[in-house]
This record gives sequence, structure tokens and C-alpha cells, in this order.
Amino acid sequence: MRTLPLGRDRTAVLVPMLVGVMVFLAVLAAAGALALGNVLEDWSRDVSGSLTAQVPPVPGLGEAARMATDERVAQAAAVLRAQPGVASVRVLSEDELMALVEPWIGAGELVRDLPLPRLLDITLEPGAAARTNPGPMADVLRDAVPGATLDEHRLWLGRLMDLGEALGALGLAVVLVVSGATAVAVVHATRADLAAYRPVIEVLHMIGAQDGYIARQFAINALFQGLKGGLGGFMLALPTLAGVGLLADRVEAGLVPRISLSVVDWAILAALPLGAASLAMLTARVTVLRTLARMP
Amino acid sequence: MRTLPLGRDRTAVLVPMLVGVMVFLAVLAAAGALALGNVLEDWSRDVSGSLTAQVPPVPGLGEAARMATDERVAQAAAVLRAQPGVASVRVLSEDELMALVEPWIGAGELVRDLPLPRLLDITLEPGAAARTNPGPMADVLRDAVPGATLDEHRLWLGRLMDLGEALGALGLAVVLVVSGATAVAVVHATRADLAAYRPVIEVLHMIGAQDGYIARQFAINALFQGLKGGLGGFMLALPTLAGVGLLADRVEAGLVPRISLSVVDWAILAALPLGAASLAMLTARVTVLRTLARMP
Amino acid sequence: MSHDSAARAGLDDPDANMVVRFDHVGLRYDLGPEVFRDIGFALPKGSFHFLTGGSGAGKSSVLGLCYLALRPTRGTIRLFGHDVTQLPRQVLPRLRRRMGVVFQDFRLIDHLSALDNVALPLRVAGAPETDIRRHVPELLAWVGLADHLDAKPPTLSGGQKQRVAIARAVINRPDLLLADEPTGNVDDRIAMRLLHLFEELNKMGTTVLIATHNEQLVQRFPYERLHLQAGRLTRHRGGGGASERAGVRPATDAPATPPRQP
Amino acid sequence: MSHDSAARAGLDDPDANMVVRFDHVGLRYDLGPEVFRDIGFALPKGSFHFLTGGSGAGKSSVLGLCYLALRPTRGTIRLFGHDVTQLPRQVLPRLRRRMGVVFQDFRLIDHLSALDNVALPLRVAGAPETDIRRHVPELLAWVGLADHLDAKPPTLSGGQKQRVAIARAVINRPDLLLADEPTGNVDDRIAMRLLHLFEELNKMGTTVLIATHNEQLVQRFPYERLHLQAGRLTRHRGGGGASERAGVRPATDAPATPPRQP
Ligand SMILES: Nc1ncnc2c1ncn2[C@@H]1O[C@H](COP(=O)(O)OP(=O)(O)OP(=O)(O)O)[C@@H](O)[C@H]1O
Ligand SMILES: Nc1ncnc2c1ncn2[C@@H]1O[C@H](COP(=O)(O)OP(=O)(O)OP(=O)(O)O)[C@@H](O)[C@H]1O
Ligand SMILES: [Mg+2]
Ligand SMILES: [Mg+2]
Repeated sequence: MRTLPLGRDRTAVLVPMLVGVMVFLAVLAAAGALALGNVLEDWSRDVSGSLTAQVPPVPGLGEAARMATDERVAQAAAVLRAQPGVASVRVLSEDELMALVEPWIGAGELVRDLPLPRLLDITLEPGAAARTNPGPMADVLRDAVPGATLDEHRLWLGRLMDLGEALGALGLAVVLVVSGATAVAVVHATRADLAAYRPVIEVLHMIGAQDGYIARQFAINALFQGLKGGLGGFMLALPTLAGVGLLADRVEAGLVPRISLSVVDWAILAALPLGAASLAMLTARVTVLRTLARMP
Repeated sequence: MRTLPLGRDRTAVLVPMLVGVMVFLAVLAAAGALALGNVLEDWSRDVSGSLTAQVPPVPGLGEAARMATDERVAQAAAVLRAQPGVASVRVLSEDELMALVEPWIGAGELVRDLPLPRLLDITLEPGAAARTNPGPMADVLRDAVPGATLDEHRLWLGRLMDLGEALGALGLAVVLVVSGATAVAVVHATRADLAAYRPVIEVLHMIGAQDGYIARQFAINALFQGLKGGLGGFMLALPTLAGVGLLADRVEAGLVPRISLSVVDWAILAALPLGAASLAMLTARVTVLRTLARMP
Repeated sequence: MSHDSAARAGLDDPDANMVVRFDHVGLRYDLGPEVFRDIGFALPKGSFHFLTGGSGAGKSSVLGLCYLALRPTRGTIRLFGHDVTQLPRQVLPRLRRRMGVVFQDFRLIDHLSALDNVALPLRVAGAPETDIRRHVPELLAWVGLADHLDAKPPTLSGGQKQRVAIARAVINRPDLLLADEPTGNVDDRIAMRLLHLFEELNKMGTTVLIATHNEQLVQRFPYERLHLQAGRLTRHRGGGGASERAGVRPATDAPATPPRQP
Repeated sequence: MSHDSAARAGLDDPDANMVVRFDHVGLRYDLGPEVFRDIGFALPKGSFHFLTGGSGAGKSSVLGLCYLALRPTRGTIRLFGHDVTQLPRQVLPRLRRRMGVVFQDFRLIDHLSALDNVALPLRVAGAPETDIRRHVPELLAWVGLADHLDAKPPTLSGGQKQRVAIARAVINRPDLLLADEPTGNVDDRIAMRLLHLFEELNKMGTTVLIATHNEQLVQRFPYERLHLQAGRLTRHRGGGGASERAGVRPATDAPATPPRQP
């Protein structure tokens, strides 16, 4: 039974406020992290398990030039095979090359004599496909074989994913720090709030109330205050998320898939106000019990 | 003269705490926004004022194919000229094309007969250079002339800048909301803090102290508490920023220039704790004066 | 607790009949001087004592030791036969429920109405709400606060607060009543009435110890007086014969005899 | 304020000589019943009055009206010749500095030492620190607190707190002294000593109004008594002749005469 009208006066604004701010923050941050994770997953699905490398031919039309080119191609293949995450490297045959250029420049003897750039098809290991960063591979290749390049689209996508991941990690780090700091603030606010009730705690104690009885009343009060603030913060975060979604839609749709959250993601977000309320409750309980422990 | 030992007891923890959290948050967010701004500026400097479009030749070696190709090129040039931000479009002559491919496939009559893709040099308007998004332009071009493409590097860079800008706007929006909410929390904490001093305010009032005298003491106390918390939050933000910088360094260096802040940026960051402290001071002053105004 | 009148026997009986027993008790606050160094006394079951002494002599401190708010720096204190320094913390609430305390500064809960303040000890002890609703208004009426059941302490006058504090202390008919300056804010008529209430409780077996400055009051009643001075405790025979109960009249609108409490 | 002894003249003089003047004053708290409906009295410069009445009669309320914590719901109150309802807010602090108030619940500032609490009115009025350091300890010694200059209120006994509150009220030698139950927590000896202090102030021109329940005290002094009952105010001639100053002795370690204040 609640015998005290806790949380009915002015001081009772602070804890809900703070829990609200904290949940607001945490929901935004968590939603951001989860959405970014989804985006990255989408991107990595776009990335096929293969890369293409291009080796420019050694200028000249003679057999010597062709031999030199072949040597370069073999060298590029060797370098690429040594890269981590590479399963196999296949050099496209002249016929395959011809088939590729035919729509552009037609077929015929003339074309066959052209010193076309040679292509290498790189198959990545299944697990590594999404994770391999073609950037360093491109550098190594260029160093080994002057003029050799890796497929640009795939290169940029890899860099983008790196950036996205760094941003995600960074966001998560900031979120952890900020949530931690705000949690500390909630703890302090709850304790400051309780300080106003210290005379009440003393009276109850002197009247012969058990520690548990006193702590329970304050804990229940803190829980309700926390829930009030937490749900408020959560509700405030929803329109903000919607606004962020609108902003994200303005970004080229092909690059950034629609920001979306799964049911599990939403469950994680909904757990945040509950967690914050529990934090307030626990703080109240511990603080009251500690205060009481110091009384004889 | 300060006659009251304000801020020496337990309740005095809360305001510094909260101001600390707020400043911490704001410094991180502002640093992020400023650094992102710098990165985008660097990128836009990389982007020259021109783009290159490629039109594939109509297959075949005869004069008819060449004519068809010229027509396509003219069409592409017309479409591109109609795009916003485009100053002029110049079709590269065959000689120029030959000069470009010479390092790759040599020169000679044979090469001159090749149906090479045609290039168009697009010059952007001075102001528009950094801002033009080649994405839509590429789409329009592809729709008008099948197979025609825009320079890929430039395309990706444009998309990246779009993404970066959206992220920056998003970050700024979140920061504004969060800072606003935390500012409200600081206001509330300051007021809750003052509630503990209400009896003191009453006594001073009854003793014949002027409103200004009372308000000044509380305002000065709040200012110091705010400064304490604000500088604390600022100091805490510095290692976090350093950590974020390390994380960012792991991202491909060529893509993301070293995150750096100018002196002006640092001045903006340093202004944040001062602003927060001023907020606490102002709140204290207004709250005390309002409390007093309600007393006869 | 039995209402055994034999329990009122000798003050020198060292045994379980003693509700409170101080032996060589000394007390010092923090680094201050000793408030007292070696005091000893015992309150037998059903006894009635005044505790007097100058301002700052240590009366409130003695009461604080009795209601377990303070721990002696030396000596032993026995409450209801238990050595309080030996008792585990969990048992103390049970001891405290057998006591009623009137604090010198009242210590009412500002957020609760007079009625809820007085009901608090019953609620804490888990008394049924029906009992509470019957007995609390009755007692408040008896101390002259029938019109102020729902008033919050900040809206009560000094004397009204003091009477709420007294009602809270006696509502659960404690075995030991400790009252610190319970008549400092009321006029003589109400003071007599309140002492009459204490006497009624005492007749039903409650041991009573009242700290007071009110010389007149002490002299009007026949009870023994414990006097604190310069850190020493002395005993004095009681004042002017039988309680002048004839002079006690109910406060406005209140019945003439104290209500039976639960 | 001049120490003009002619100022002690007639209570019926309707003029500027009146330090406090109530005319047809009524007061009600919020939605409650009227505490009083139509009371009128006047305190001439340098007069000394007791204010008596049962608990809850409205003594503290009358004092609250005098020190401007309450506004009358009807009637007019004049302080130092000014109609208080007509005065702008900024002027009130100046009026309040001419008064000393002893609150029934003391209202000391818990964070400040006894010395700083008493010094507060001087600091607020901008008195030089050297004066403060000379006069405050002197006054505290005189009320018997020489050993507690640096004690914070929570570590003081009830009577000690009350004496700090009294010292704070008189430190700046106010023109009007309002004391609410100033002897409720001290014994008779100290009570007499404190009244002696008030008399000394009064001799130097201070108008004194003391709300009290202490019948004995009222009867020992020759001053007029204002009695509140059932919302009406009646006047009574004072009690037993001259102040029994022979019986007043200093508290421990304190000089025998009140100190000269700044
Ligand atoms: N919490 C405390 N810390 C330090 N000293 C204290 C504390 N409480 C009381 N004292 C000191 O102990 C002494 C005795 O105080 P106590 O309150 O017991 O006196 P008292 O007899 O009740 O006086 P009064 O009649 O004025 O209430 C006083 O000198 C007081 O200053
Ligand atoms: N702030 C308030 N709000 C509502 N009612 C109040 C308030 N203060 C006092 N009262 C009521 O006004 C009446 C007079 O109170 P007041 O404090 O003036 O009495 P008093 O004569 O000083 O009594 P005591 O001797 O017990 O201190 C009481 O009935 C009280 O309940
Ligand atoms: Mg005491
Ligand atoms: Mg009163």
C-alpha cells in the first residue's frame, strides 16, 4: 500500500524530464545505428562475390608486345591471388574479351589485332565477399603492374561501406558515452529528488517502518516517474525519427536504401524507456536503503 | 558579497552534472558538424569544374555508322546543355580522341578507323561546379542516348557529397533537438535545485534583502556551478573527439580527408560551456525573481 | 504488554521489568565535548517521569538515545530488556513500534493531511483501514483538531502542529511514550489536557517520559523528576500531590474523556 | 528612529506616532473561514505589548500581517505611518529592515553557523564586516551561546536555536520587534533573561510585540496585553508590577547586561 503522496510536488518534475531526455537520445541513437546496419547489409548484398581487374596492353602490335602484355597479366594474377579474401583469379581469354567489346566496336580481324586491355575475373571467398575492401588491393595491384586498375564501382562501394561502418562505430561510441553520462544524470537527479524527502524517510524510520517498506514506496514512485518520462521521450522521438527519415529520402535512393527498422529493432527501441525507468527505480531503492543503513 | 554558502551541499551536484552532459553532447555534435563541413569543402575543391560524358559509337565501320554516332553525340550534347548548372558542352574532336588513346593502343591508320567511344567535355557554371549532382544528369543522359555515361568517379563523389550533406543536416537537426531538450533539463534541474533553497530565499526576503541582492547570489552560484560542469563536459569531450578522430583515420585516407578543426571551430566549441553556464545563471536569476515576486 | 500494576514497583529492580535502563551512559557528538559522561536511570513498566534541565543540558539527547536515533559513545542502554547495542538492525523497527515519540520540532510530513500523519504509525504497522478511519478522527477531535482533519501541516498553527505530533505518538497506544517539550506551543489549558491524555495512557500501562521546561506543569503533577545538569542526572520527588484533573476541560467541540484507542 | 520618550504616549493618538496600526482588519487563508474579521489596534512608538490567545487564535497571523508576510483580506494596516497596501514592492525591504522578527519555528539557515545566521541582517543591510565581527559574538555570548558561535543550527538544541533566532531579530536594533512564542523552548530563567533583553531594546525606543502562551511571563510584567479570542481582539492591563529584574541572571559565561548593539 502506498501511504505517501510521493511525486505530487514540484520536485517530481526533474526525474521524468531527465529520463525523457535520456530515452529520447537513446532512441534516436539506437534507431540510427540499427538503420545504418540495415543499409550496410543491403549494400553488401549488392556486392557480388567477384571483382574485375584491368591490365593495359603493352603498346605495340608485334608478338613481343603481346608477350609482354601476357607477362604483365600473369604478374597481376599472381599479385591478386596473394591478396586476403581472394578465392581465385581467372584471366579472360581473347575470345571472351572479343565478346565483351563486340557490342562497342564490332568484331573482325581488325579488332582482334587491337591491343585491348586484358581483364581478370577475381572471385572472392564466400565470407569475405562483402567484407573485402578493394582499396588496398587496388593499390597493391597498381604498384605491381603499372596502369592496372580494379573495377571502379566496386571500389567506391567498398569505400562507402567502410565509411558507413566507421560512422556506425563512431555513432555507437558516442551513444554509449552519452547514454552513460545521461544515466549518471538520471541517477543524480533521482538522488537529488530523494534528498528532498529525507525528512520523510527519517520519520518513517523512527515510526518503526521496515527498510524494505520505505524503499519500496520510493522505488515504486521512481518507477512511475521514470515510465512517465521514458514514454514521453519515446513518443517525442517518433516524429523526430520520421523527420530524419524524410531527410534521408532526399539522399539518392539507389545509394541509400530506404531507412527501415524491423520488428526486432522496434522492440529494442521500446525496451529503452523501460530500461531507463528501471534505472530510476533501482537508484531510488539503493539510495533509500543506503540512507537508511546510515541511520541507527 | 556572497553571504550564503550556496552550492556546498549535496544538491549542488546536479546542475554541474547536467550542464556537463549537455556541453559534452553539444561539443561532440558541433565538432562533428564542423568537421563534416570541412570534409565536404575539401571534396568540393577536388571536384573540377568539368565533367566528362562518353557516348558509345554505333557499331559498324562504314560512313553510315559514323554519321549515326555523330548524331548521337550531338543529341547528348544538346541534352547536357539543357541541364541546370551546365555552362558549355564541347565535343572532343577525333584528333583529341586519338591523343587520349595513344598511350594505350598506339597511333596509326588502323586506330583511326576504330569506332572509339566519343567524349564530351562538360564545363559547369562556376558557382554550380561544387554543387551540381551528376546523378540526375547521368540518368537524363542515359535516357536520351542509350549507352551514354557520365564520368564515374565524379558521379560517386557527387553522391557521397549528397550523403555527407544529408548526414550533416540530420546531425544538426538531432543536435538541435537534443541540445534543446538538455537545455530544458538544465533549466529544470536549476529550478529543482533552487526549490531546496526556498526557505533560505524566504528568510532573506523577510530580513529585508532586496530582490536583486538575493537573485544575484543565486545567479552567481549557478554561474559557477554551470562553469564547473561545462568545463568538465568540455574536457571530457576532448578525448572522445580524439578517439573519433582515430576511428575516422581508419577510413580510407583519400576519401575522407583528416578530420580537422580550425581555430574558429575551436572558438565555437569553447563557447558552448560558457553558453550553458549562462543558461544556468539566467534560469537561477529568473526563478528566484519569480519566486520573490510571488511573496508579498 | 500486560497492564500488571505490580510492574510499577521499585526503580532499583535491575531486571526485565525495566522498560528503559541506562547504565554509565556517555554521549558525545562528533568531535564536540561530551554532553554527558556517566548517567544511569531506569524506568519501570508503567512509570511516569519528567525529564528537566536547562536549555542544552541534553534532554533531547537522552530521548534520542531511548528512541534509538542516537548511539551512546559509552555505557549500555537496555530497552524492553534488550541491550540495544547487541540487537541486529532488522529488529529495531519492532522495538520502535512499541514506542511513541513526540519530537521537539514535530517532524510532521508536510505532504500529508493531519489525519494521514496521525494514521501513519498504524499504516506502517499494517492496521486495517477501518480501524484507522474510526480511531484517528476520534483522537484528533479529542486534542481539539476536529476541524482540521484534512489540513496539511504548513497550514496549521504552531500549537495545532504540536497536537498532531502528540496524536501521532499516542495513536497506537505505545508501551513507551517519549515526549520532547510537548507543551511548548500550547496554552496552559491545552497543556493540562494533553497531560491528562498522557496520564490516561499511563494508567493503561504505558511508560511515560516527558522532557519539559514547564516548571509549573512539573510541579502540578506528583511524578518523579529526572533532572539533567552539567552532564549529571539527579532524581527529585514529584510536585504538588494528585493531578489537578478537575481543572482539565476538553478543547472546543471535543468529548471530555480521551478516546479508547485501537 | 528617535528615542523620544514622548513617543510612548497615548494608544489612541491616530497619527504618525503609531508604529503599527490595524483598522478593521480581516484575514482568511485561501478558502478557509476567516481567522478574524474586524480587529483594530495601534502600537505607539516605544510601546511594549504581549499578544495572547489560545492555540490557533491567530497570534502568528497578526504578526505575519505586521511583518508583511501576509496581506489582509480586508481593512487597512499602517506601518511606520505608511499604508502597506499602497506601498510599491521595492520599498518593502526598507520597512522590513526596521523590524526584527522571531519566528515561531525559528527559520534559521541550516547551512550557516550561528554567527553567520545572526550576522545576516547586518550583511543584508551592508554593515561593515568589522562591526559584524565585534557585535555578533558579543550578543551571542549574552544569550548564552558563547560556546556555539560556529555551530550549525541542526547541531543546536531547541532552546539554543530559539536564542539564535532571537539574536538575529535584535542584532540590528530594530524599530519594531515582533516575537512569536520566543520562550517556548527555554526554561524560565532564560525566558526572563530574554525578556530583559527585549526590555532593554524597548528602553532605547524599540516597539515590542510578543506573542506568547506563557501566562506566568505575561503576569510578571506590567505591559498591556492584547488578547485574541474567537476572532476578536481585547485589551487588558498588564500584570504584576515592575519587571522582576533582580531575578534575571546571565546564562553561563555571559556578561550581566545586554551588549550595546551597532
Ligand atoms: N546533532 C548534534 N551535533 C552536535 N551537537 C549536538 C547535536 N545535537 C545536540 N547537540 C549539542 O548537545 C547539547 C545537548 O543538546 P540537547 O538537544 O540534548 O539539549 P536539550 O536539553 O534538549 O536542550 P533544549 O531544552 O534547548 O532543547 C547541546 O549543547 C547541543 O548543542
Ligand atoms: N498558511 C495557512 N493556510 C491556511 N490556514 C492557516 C495557515 N496558517 C494558519 N492557518 C490557520 O489559521 C488559524 C490561526 O493560525 P495562527 O498560526 O495565527 O494561530 P496562533 O494563534 O499562532 O496559534 P499557535 O499558538 O498554536 O501558534 C489556525 O486555525 C490555522 O489552522
Ligand atoms: Mg531539546
Ligand atoms: Mg502561532
